[in-house]
Amino acid sequence: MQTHNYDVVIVGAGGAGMRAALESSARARTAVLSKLYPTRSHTGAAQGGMCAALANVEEDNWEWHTFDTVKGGDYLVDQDAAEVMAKEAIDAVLDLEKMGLPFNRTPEGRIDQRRFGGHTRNHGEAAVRRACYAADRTGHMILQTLYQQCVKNEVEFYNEFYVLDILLDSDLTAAEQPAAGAPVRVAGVVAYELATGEIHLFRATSVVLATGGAGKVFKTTSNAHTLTGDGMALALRAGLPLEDMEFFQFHPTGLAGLGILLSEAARGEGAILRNSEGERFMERYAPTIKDLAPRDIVARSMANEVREGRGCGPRKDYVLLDLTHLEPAHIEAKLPDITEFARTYLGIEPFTDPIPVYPTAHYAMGGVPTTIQAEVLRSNTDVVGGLFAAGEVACVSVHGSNRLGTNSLLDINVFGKRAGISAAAYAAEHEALELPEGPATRVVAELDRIRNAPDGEKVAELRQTLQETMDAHAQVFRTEESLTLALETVDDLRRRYRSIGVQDKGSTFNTDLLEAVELGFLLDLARVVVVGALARKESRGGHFREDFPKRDDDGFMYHTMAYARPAADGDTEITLDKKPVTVTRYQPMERKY
Amino acid sequence: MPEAPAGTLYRGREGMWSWVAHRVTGFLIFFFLLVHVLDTSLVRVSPEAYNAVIGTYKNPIMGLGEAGLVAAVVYHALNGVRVMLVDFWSRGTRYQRQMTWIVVALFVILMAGFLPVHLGNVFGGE
Amino acid sequence: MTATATSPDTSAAEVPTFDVTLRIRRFDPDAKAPVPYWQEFTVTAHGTDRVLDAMHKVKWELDGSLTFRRSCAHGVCGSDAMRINGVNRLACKTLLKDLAPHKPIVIEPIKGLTVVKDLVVDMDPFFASFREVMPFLITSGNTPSRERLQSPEQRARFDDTTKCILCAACTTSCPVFWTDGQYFGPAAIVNAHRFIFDSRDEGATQRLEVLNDSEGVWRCRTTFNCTDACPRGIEVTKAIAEVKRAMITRAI
Amino acid sequence: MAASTPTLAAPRSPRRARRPNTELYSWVFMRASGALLLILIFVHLFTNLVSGGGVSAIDFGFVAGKWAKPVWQVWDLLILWLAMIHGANGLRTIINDYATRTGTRLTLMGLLAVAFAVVVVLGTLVIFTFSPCPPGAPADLLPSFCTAG
Ligand SMILES: Cc1cc2nc3c(=O)[nH]c(=O)nc-3n(C[C@H](O)[C@H](O)[C@H](O)COP(=O)(O)OP(=O)(O)OC[C@H]3O[C@@H](n4cnc5c(N)ncnc54)[C@H](O)[C@@H]3O)c2cc1C
Ligand code: HEM
Ligand code: SF4
Ligand code: F3S
Ligand code: FES
Repeated sequence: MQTHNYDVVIVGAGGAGMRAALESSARARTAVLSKLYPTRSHTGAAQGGMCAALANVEEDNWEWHTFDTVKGGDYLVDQDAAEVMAKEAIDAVLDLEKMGLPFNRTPEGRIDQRRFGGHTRNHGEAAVRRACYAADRTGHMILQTLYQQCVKNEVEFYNEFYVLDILLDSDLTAAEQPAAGAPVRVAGVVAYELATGEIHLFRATSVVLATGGAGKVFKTTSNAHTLTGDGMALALRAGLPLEDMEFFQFHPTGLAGLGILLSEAARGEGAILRNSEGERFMERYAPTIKDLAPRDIVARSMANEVREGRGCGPRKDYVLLDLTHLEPAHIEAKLPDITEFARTYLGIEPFTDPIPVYPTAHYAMGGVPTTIQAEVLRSNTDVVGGLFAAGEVACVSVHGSNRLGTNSLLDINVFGKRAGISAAAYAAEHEALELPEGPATRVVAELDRIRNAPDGEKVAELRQTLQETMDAHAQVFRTEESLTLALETVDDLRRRYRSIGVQDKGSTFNTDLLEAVELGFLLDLARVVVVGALARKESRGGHFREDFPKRDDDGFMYHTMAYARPAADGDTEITLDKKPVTVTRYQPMERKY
Repeated sequence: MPEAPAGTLYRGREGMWSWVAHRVTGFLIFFFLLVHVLDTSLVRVSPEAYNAVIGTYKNPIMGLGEAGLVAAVVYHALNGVRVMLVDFWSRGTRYQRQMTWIVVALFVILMAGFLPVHLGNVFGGE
Repeated sequence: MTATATSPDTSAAEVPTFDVTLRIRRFDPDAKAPVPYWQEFTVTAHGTDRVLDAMHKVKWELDGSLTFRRSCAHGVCGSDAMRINGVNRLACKTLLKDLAPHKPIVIEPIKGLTVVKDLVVDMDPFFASFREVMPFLITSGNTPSRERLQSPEQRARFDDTTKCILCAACTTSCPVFWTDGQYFGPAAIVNAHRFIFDSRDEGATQRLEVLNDSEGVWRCRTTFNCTDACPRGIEVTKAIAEVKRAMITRAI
Repeated sequence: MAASTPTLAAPRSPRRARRPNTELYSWVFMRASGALLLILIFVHLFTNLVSGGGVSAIDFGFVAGKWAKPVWQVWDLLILWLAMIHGANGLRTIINDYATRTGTRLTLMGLLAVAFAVVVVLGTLVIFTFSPCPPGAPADLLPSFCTAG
């Protein structure tokens, strides 16, 4: 077992992780640990754009952007954080441009901007061009550009290292919690090297979590196989809370049956959703901005069309995204990749035929709660010294209950940068802690248990049941009944998981073993999602309860804080707490588009 | 150490195979050139020596070999032109596949013109 | 290919299932005497399944030790380049039905890099070459307060090479790279090209210097395997030719 | 302010040649010599193998007859040099590609260099010191102009 010492350890090399690394490596000795080669991170899959009120093509300002973010998030957004993000957006985009990101350009040579769902001028008057983009490969360009800068600045990477535990100096998993205000600090992380099967200890003054999303909780998802919510689950297991996990975004336009994303940019460029009658049905649901309404509304409208029998195809289970009225040259220039996806995976020529689409699990609004300095919270008010989080793993709550398109690439840049600066600053002011006794015992025991389980439960089977259950019962439409069903299944799966086994017993590149570990993370997170969704008896943003179809500000205008606390049977149970929403200038109103 | 079963051959397309052929022909021509210069040098020794050696060339087997050499040179030259077009013509890379087939076609035409004359000389020229 | 043959109605209709056999080249470094060997698996696939789906089926249902990299599953992360029926492709971007699936589908690791296990190869040399060409924007002078200006035409000049996902399909399809592992390889040149032709960049000379090396661009014999293999449709050989021409212009 | 985009010719950085351009020149030479050889060799092949009586007509007389004219002397000399440099350089590439062990590579390169030197020197000497009418040779083997004088 090797021990490494760093000032700052960053877990995850996606957009958030590398943006943090660029800041922190310039100020402190930094290591970036990633279970994938950095350029394989899922930020590279992001397509449509990253918004900032640059006003390059039409009048715009950060205040309107803030408002759209707050309204898009159905008023569950912490408005101080949204202000920070909207204000710093402009520099975030310009920073990337200066790093070399090849944005599309206006004829004057400035960064071009296009429309995106929920982004409007003057508080909802009309759609505004705010999304800066590079064709439909914006995320790819961001990921590549950040990696290029990391190469330039000689950032130290540990690639294909799985972080499997966060080490704190106090035990937060016990029923007995440290007193409010008592200092709790991070000491380092435990990582598993895929190539050798070796365990590495990383002792660090600051740790930044940037492990991305958890889309693999669901079956139909735009997320990568590797997006298994590791960071969130590790935090939960370390006794830290997760915030607003019941809010999961279902993106309207996933390729039907496959979940592969077709960016909202398609609709930004003029594509239209149609039902089996050829009707542009969004005119009924969002008369002002129609197909460019926020995602929760469009996804629900689509699901509703299908439910009411106006779906297309032999099983009437999808609607159509129509680009056929657009100039082929224009599509080719602005949306080359997604049209290729339609061709490759469905054999459809988007120039002449509409594309079958259906909502796909896309983005976790919730995550590890942080302050606007990216410090991780262990309660509503106390932070964990030296522990930071940014990106999809975190919940600063700029997205509230529904994220606007393009706000996530922005989030990872703004809060990734802040996390990097904060982590380096903390490391400059503090000495690293000694690692606790037997730092890797828990991880080693778990790995050994899985590896040595004779004839254990099969990973694939459990995972499939989990994902199908979540798709069936905790997706766009939810009810008390469906969620209860989902919870029972998840609990049962968690029991079965205790005797999970794998076939591959080797030490080199044992992905079989790691898939089993990842399944454990998914199960833990699914439980939090469902428990939170059961408790939230209202409909807001991405969370829609058919039995409570209205937003209920009196009863539920708060963030859910979920903790895993010891239960009587030796397992844990999820206990829920409330955290107030920060409101600065926008009082909740009814959300209409 | 036990011998591992081999992996398969890479299934490259026109570009790869035309390069393989270019390399093989280049290699062959070079060795022919060595021999050719050596035998021609015999003109310096004496006309008899030269004619003796050249005489041995004038059997059908050598005639066929000579045909092969010409084929190699013709292919190598034509493909050399293709390579230069790929290198210097801005649209060369896009049409490389078509150009490969043009090379093949020209090769066939040229050889069809040459072979009858040559073989006629070889077999009927005494 | 099949794209034109299927209309939206048929493609989304009940697609037929069929059996496919995967003939996979395996290598287990933890075995007592590690030697590569061939193993066949037969799984049932659906009409729109990709090679990656079939491989997952094998891993999840038949043999958990089958090892390969993958992440995004739709051709944007570059994890799963492998040799399928003799040519380099992404397993997640290759549909089974496009491969004549009645015959066994032959799957091997990409060539020229050390095999770590089954289809996983050591990517470090590949990324080392990438890093050597200084794949980042180099500028001099003060950073401007706003964005650097660039016309759409200037932006279009290097668009093609910005698409690279560093999957290594090109480099490991190159006959020169197979025999001479020192060769920078097409992927590194593509990423140098991306900056050499970016109007904002001022480091072209340094990059051209690097690639003028005896293991640099001149090693390329225009075999076009890289262009044929690139899953992003980058005209790799064209980019290499442009770099060569830039060097010649500079030298004269 | 009307924004305009600056146009700089690529590549845009100060010239600073450090590395020798050997590979570059060798690459350019392959194309240039290839283009020349194309003409030289085709004419050579045509005159030797097609026009006249073909291979079967080649003998000392034929060669001597050709080399009596300086044009053909220069022509064949050019072929000799260009083809040898072109071919040897091509072989150098091939050796670099397949001979991975330094020892093997150096040996092969050595052989190549020797072969190259021998052939080029020999060939050049022959073309220049060649006398079409060597004294004492049987007249029927010589080109007709030897006896005419
Ligand atoms: C298809 C798609 C399209 C999208 N389009 C847009 C868009 O147009 N605009 C927009 O704003 N947003 C978009 N998003 C959302 C946005 O891309 C993501 O939310 C964002 O990129 C997340 O970045 P990240 O850095 O947090 O995580 P990721 O990029 O997912 O990176 C996670 C990193 O963590 C590492 N990691 C994970 N677990 C571990 C572990 N246990 N140990 C070590 N390392 C670990 C991984 O290796 C990886 O490097 C899109 C998302 C998807 C899926
Ligand atoms: C007839 C006219 C000829 C033309 C147009 C020509 C053209 C070329 C060109 C352009 C190349 C470079 C290929 C590359 O870089 O990929 C080349 C390579 C080569 N040529 Fe020629 N050539 C000719 C004659 C010859 C002759 C006479 C010989 C032999 C002495 C020869 C031997 C070679 C060899 C060995 C190579 C290297 C092949 C490789 O590296 O794959 N060529 N030729
Ligand atoms: S150029 Fe194409 S094949 Fe090569 S690494 Fe990039 S994406 Fe892959
Ligand atoms: S395959 Fe290799 S030889 Fe050149 S054209 Fe591509 S780099
Ligand atoms: S899995 Fe990402 S490219 Fe294939």
